[in-house]
Amino acid sequence: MISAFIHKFSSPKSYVRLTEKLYPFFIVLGVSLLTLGWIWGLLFAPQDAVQGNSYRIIFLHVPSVIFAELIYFFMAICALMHLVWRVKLAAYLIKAAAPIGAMITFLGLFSGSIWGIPTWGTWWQWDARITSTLILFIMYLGVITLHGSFSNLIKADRLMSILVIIGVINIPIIKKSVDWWSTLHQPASISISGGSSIDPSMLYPLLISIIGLGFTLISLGILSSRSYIFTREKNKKWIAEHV
Amino acid sequence: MVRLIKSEIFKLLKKLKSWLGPLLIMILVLIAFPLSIDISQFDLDKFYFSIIVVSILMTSFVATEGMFEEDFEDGSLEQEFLLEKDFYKLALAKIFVFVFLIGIPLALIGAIFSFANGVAFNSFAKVFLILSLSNLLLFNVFAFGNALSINKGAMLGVLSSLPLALPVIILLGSSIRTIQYGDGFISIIALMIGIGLLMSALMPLIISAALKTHID
Amino acid sequence: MKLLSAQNITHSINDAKLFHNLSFDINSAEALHIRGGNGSGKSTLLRIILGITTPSKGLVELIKPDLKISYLGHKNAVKSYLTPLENLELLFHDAELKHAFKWLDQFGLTNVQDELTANLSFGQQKKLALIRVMAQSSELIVLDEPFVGLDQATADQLKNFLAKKLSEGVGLILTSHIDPMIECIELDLGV
Amino acid sequence: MFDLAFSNLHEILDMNGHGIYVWSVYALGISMIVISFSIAKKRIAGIQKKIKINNASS
Repeated sequence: MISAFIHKFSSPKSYVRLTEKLYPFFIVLGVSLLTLGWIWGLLFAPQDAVQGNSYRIIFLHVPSVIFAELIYFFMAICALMHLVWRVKLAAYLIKAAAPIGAMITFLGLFSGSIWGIPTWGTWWQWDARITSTLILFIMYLGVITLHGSFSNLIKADRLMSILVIIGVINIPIIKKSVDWWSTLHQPASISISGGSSIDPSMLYPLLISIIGLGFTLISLGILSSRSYIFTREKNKKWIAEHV
Repeated sequence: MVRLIKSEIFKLLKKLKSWLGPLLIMILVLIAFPLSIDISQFDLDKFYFSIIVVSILMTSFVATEGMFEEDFEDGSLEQEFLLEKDFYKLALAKIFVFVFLIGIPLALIGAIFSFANGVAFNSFAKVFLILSLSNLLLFNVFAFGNALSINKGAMLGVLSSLPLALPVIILLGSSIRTIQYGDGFISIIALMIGIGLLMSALMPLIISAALKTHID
Repeated sequence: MKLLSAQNITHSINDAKLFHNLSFDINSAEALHIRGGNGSGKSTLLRIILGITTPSKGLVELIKPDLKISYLGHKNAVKSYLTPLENLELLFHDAELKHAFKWLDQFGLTNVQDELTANLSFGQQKKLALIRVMAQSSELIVLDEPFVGLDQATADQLKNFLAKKLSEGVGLILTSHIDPMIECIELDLGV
Repeated sequence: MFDLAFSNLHEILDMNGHGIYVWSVYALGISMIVISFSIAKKRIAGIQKKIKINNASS
């Protein structure tokens, strides 16, 4: 029953049709919100009392780090669908999402480490959050490499799903252990994303940037999943209406 | 199960390279390290442990590198599948044998060297126990990495299993600190045993699924 | 007695379709000869029958779930760093081991039984691998190109063995591009 | 809340000396996103062309 339901709504065909309709809205929404959030954050939001202007990296850094993790969770849900119900589309989505996830994780790491130069005086700090983001980045690379190493794509899909699921179980373990390790090692460093309360004049642009980046990444995901679906299903008849 | 354990022991002992190689690498690293630094300037006891930890990580990766590859390449996995219908027992037996024949000797070497570098005599058993347990965890993790990447090279193995190995290394590091500074040893050992049992039971399931996909 | 039945097997790897809607039964005391050109999917079909490979569509049903199958594919499943003797000791025990030693003798491998298998010739390794099938007692024998690399005498021995097993009621499935000279049901996969 | 935090273009670029960090991060971020969009679009166009040729020939 469940399986029949899932398969009906998860055929690559209906996915491509649906996303073709949604894409224009998402991309317009994403780009305009992101532009709004970043211009607001970069030019209008007040200067931070402690960190000065360098804090403005937050409007890129925090959304990136959030989606770095969200994309992995999304991949894990897809992996489960692929392994349990054999949903082909789910594997295609993982394959399309992994490079995007890697990119955004890299962006999170890069922006964090640039931010560290004026704030900590060093571009790399063995801080708990940075370390676990670095490991997340390695996990994305692992997923991408794994899928690329197999010529039989059915095998590649399944092994990739196994790795993604193991990885998502590992994420909280990594966080916990790295937290534990860093509290043993160093005095608490300056928390990079500000104190406990954040002023509305900084919070609103931040929220807008987060939503904007979200829609932008969904649009990107729609595009790259479409190109991958076309590659995998190029011999199917329904493709003809999309070329 | 007994059949599998027996034949795995037999095969591993016949492959001297895979069996003794990791042990020799471990010894080599532990000897080479003090020679490569200026001992008069550094207080070796303070960080010799971390060298042991890193060598344990490296050698256990090297030791498990060919774990399933040989059986995959020569067709033994298919024969095993026809007998058992899955690879749970095979994975369990292999990890068990590898831990006993390579993991525990590695732990012993590590403990002996730490003893020679300023650890009190009465902590010898503690160090040995901790290193053995962490090897149990590491061998499970790397067996998984090897089962995923089988004949696709070490890079894929590292990328897929390193994120799993790092928490183990952190755990190992902090448990060694409990020996150095006294308290919390029992609780950390209990934690490691718990994780070890859980992993030893679950990892073979995942490995079995990965191997099944490989021969498909 | 029916051993297994394959229903509407379709299989493709990536975009290449190997075969479409194959259905057949395998009975005891019957031999099935799968023919076809290179790349027609003979070996894959064998692996589907064995349950190793899952077909894209269709179903292979074992009538008896714990059917004892012996199989030799194009991988020999012998350990090259062990001697033939050690290889057999790893596989067999007691009565089966004695049986295996008998075949070692019949195949003329006793004079190399203590050398490393890696140093044996291709044909000798193949013979050693065949002993796995011959010493096992099973209800279904599945062989992938068993005659490749065998000299005439060994091929005859193998044929006699298979004929004897067939008369004892064992089922047989084999792929071969040369005529196996056994009474077979033919299944042609085409080019 | 909606007042410009800077009074002239130079201040915007300089950001009290932090401009180099802030702007380089945003430059990399924007270019990475734009490049990945263009790669995805190119790929789609490429595969669509291939499918067309395939369909025409068959």
